[in-house]
Amino acid sequence: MTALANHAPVLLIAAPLFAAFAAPLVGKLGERVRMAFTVAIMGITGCLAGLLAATLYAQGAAPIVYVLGGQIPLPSGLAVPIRIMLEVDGLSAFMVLLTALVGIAAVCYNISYRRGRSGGAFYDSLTFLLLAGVFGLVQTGDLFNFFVFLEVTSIAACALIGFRTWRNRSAEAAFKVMALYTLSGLFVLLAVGLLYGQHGGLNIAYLASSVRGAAIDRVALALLLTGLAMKAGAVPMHMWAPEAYGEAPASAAMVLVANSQASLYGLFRVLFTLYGMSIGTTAIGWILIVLALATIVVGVTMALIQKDIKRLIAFGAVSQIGYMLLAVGVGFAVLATRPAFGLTAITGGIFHMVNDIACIGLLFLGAGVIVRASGTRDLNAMGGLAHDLRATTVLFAIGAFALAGVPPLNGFASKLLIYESTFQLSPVLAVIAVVGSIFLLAVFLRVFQAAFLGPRLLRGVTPVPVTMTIAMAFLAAVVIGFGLFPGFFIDKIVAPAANALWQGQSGYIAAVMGG
Amino acid sequence: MSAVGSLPFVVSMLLVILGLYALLFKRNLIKMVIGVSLIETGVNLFLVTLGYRTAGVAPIYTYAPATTVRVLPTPQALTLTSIVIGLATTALLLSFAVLIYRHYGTLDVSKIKELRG
Amino acid sequence: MRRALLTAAFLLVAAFLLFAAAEMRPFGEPAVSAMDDYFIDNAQIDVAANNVVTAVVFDYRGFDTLGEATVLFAAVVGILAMFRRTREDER
Amino acid sequence: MKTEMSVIVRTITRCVYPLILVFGFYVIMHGHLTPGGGFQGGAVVASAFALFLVAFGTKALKGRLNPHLLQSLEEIGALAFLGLAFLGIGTAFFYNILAGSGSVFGGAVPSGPNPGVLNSSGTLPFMNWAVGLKVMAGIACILVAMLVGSRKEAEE
Amino acid sequence: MDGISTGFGAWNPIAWSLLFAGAAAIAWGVRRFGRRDCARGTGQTKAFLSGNEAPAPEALHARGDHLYWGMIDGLAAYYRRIRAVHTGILSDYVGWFVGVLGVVLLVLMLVR
Repeated sequence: MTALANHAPVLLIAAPLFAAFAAPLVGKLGERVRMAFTVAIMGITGCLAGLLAATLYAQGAAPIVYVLGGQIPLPSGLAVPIRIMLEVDGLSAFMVLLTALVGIAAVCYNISYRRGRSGGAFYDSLTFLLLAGVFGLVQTGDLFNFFVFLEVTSIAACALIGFRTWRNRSAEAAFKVMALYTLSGLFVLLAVGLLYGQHGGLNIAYLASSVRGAAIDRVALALLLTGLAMKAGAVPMHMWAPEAYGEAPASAAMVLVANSQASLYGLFRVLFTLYGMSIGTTAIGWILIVLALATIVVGVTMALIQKDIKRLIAFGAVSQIGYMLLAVGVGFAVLATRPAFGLTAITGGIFHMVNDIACIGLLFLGAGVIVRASGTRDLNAMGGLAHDLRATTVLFAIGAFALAGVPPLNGFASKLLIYESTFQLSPVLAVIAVVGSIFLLAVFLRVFQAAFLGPRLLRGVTPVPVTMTIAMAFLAAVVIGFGLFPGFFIDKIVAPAANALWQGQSGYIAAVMGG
Repeated sequence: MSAVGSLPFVVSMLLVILGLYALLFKRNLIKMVIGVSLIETGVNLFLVTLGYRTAGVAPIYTYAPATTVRVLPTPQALTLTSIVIGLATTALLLSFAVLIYRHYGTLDVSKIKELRG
Repeated sequence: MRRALLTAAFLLVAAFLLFAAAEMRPFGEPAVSAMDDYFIDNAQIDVAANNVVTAVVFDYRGFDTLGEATVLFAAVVGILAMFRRTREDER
Repeated sequence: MKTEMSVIVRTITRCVYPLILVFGFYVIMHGHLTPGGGFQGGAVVASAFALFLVAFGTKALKGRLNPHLLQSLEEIGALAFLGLAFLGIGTAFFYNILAGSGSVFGGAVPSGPNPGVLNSSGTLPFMNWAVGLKVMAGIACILVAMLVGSRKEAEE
Repeated sequence: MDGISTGFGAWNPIAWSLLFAGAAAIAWGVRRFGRRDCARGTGQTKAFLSGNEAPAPEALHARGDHLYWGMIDGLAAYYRRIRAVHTGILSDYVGWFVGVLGVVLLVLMLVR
């Protein structure tokens, strides 16, 4: 058990990789065998994620360092770490749990979502590649390794976006997203090269201990910040996001949102851990805040006028990214003076990540059910689906209201933290955030009325397979649980993550460099 | 003190800028793919120039000359990795371009905008 | 108007990139090379390999190579999925 | 529509094809001694496949290079690489368990410039072979898939 | 009781839910006073369109576009601009990226 716990970080990446490599071979044995295989591997991965998180929380604040191919982080008499390391602190453990949650829901949904469709083995393989990439992204402690996993997620994500090859829009979206992902990845790589050339190392902890805010460090920070913000989908670099989420199959769209949040995690890691206080935090914090406000406003207003249901939900997802950026931007802007509401804001932002992925995932899965059952994506052609899809109606309503921040669901808990902490920096921020939430509620009331309520308009609606309902019920249970017991979950999993950002830099460095 | 200063870095950055120009101002998908791979090449060149030591030889001991100055191995490893990643990216982009041409019958980026508004 | 703004932003970014490149330490004189010196000195002892680059690629930084192999695998699977035969009934 | 090139190209291809293969395998095998390695050698071998495709066209593919076989080969290479990385799990993932252990490829090398010992550097040669197999199969698979795919829509 | 305090306010979902349940119970109790047989089966339940024959319920369904058309119409100027920004052209997307990168570079160079 303890040996397993010691190797949990790398096994968490290796298990999905094994599933991805083996899925096409296993698929030759038949579809059912492949389904069982994917479910088994995903179960193992979920257990590993829980084990890793439990180990970390048990040992307190100190991060877990896993050296690949060696025993000790720093050979004696050396000032630079030479091997790649995985470094798991509170935030990484939080993201790992979030990714495992998404993966379990996606695999459970796929069982009947992909049955009888072409290229099922490819689909499973790509899904596991994307999950493995996200797991690596949130755990790695090496900057170049971070770039490599960024590219893994980019390629797997774009192959999933273009998976419906008979739709011309899928190919269009896949090409655009691939070009933009590659661009952001290459600029991140350029920043890595600049940092390596100046400091002669690639380990995040080592770079954090040697970055001083010289001109080259500033250029590298700008490249990293912009590239990761684009991959997270911040306005005005968000235009790829609705196309990606809207064109990808439903379960893939949910994992894509997790991928965006993982690049958001990378942004936070770069800002708080790699650079910390070395460059004026107020200015950078306000850059994030401005991006976040634009994201909230543009996201909800564009969602209001969409006719394609998946594209509408995608714009909702874009607006939610804004809330996390806003909260953490506020936290970073006040990092110099460290008032109490900064930590509250970061807590709210981090807590909103898991709430957002649960709600958005629920909505995307529900949209997948709707599109599959009604055969159309056009909101104007729908109506009265509640007569046929009773369970989906209830679950979709839970997700929509939770995302819009209706108490007592989980969206309200995290948004309350965000409102009341951002209010103390500047009331305007809280006002815009609240108005955005109200708009979002209006958007989802529109979807609900147009799609579910009213007389039965669509005949011959195909029934929903049970596993898809199970996946949605799982996410709905998460939504309600996090909504009814926010204090418990904040204490257990969110507070360590927020502290890792708020004052974890020295511990993160010390875990590798010693002293 | 080396004679060239930091000129090689500037040259590789010029490649990056050329690729960015192609992405911004060219309207043909294939030319945009070429722009992406130009940026890629520039970044790889930048990485590999980072590793050079004046009068250094490749860090390989088989029948190596007696000199003790060897260039840094890490940038070469990083460049190898990013070259393969670039290959994969370009191949996928080109296959998407094939699909787009199959559906739209054109490669003009300003005509491929069904997803908007 | 938009084109002028775009050109201005492009020139700004280009200027900053060139500035960063010119700010780098001179070519051929690495500022910090402790990690690479360790590789050059100990590759024959740790890995027993003559080719230090291969030692770095497959041993010291082997995890990057795994990720790189994963990227290639993802591209192959993606391309095969792009050109697969699709059923009529799923369209 | 003409699918294959002139007789000169085909003859030269027949002559050069085995040489390219041999050179690629040499680069893979000596990856831990001389410049090169799994990726480079695999790319060389894949370039031989590319030359074959260019010279003889896709018709010659029938029964020779079938994408599913190539894909299975690539998956086997990837799994082998992952397994080799798992060998060292006793100490740590990617720990080079064979290096200097006297067993196969476990020979020690004299420090400093030397003629090179083929039987050295532990798991590296195996990893070279795994990655070489993976890269040659992968790139060939990409070539065939894109060629056949674009050819198919040309016929439509 | 489980809850969170933001240092500025507090939120306790359990208490809120109990309160909500109580309010719902009261509402239900009030509703029970109503008469079941009111207007059942009479013409009062039909939609009264100034004496005209009411169309079929399918025709009366408020579809997606029918909601908030007033607000969207009021924001027409904003929506014209924001939709013009969302051209589906890849070059423009790259242009936005380059623009933001330029601004961020400028800001980071100017701050001390």
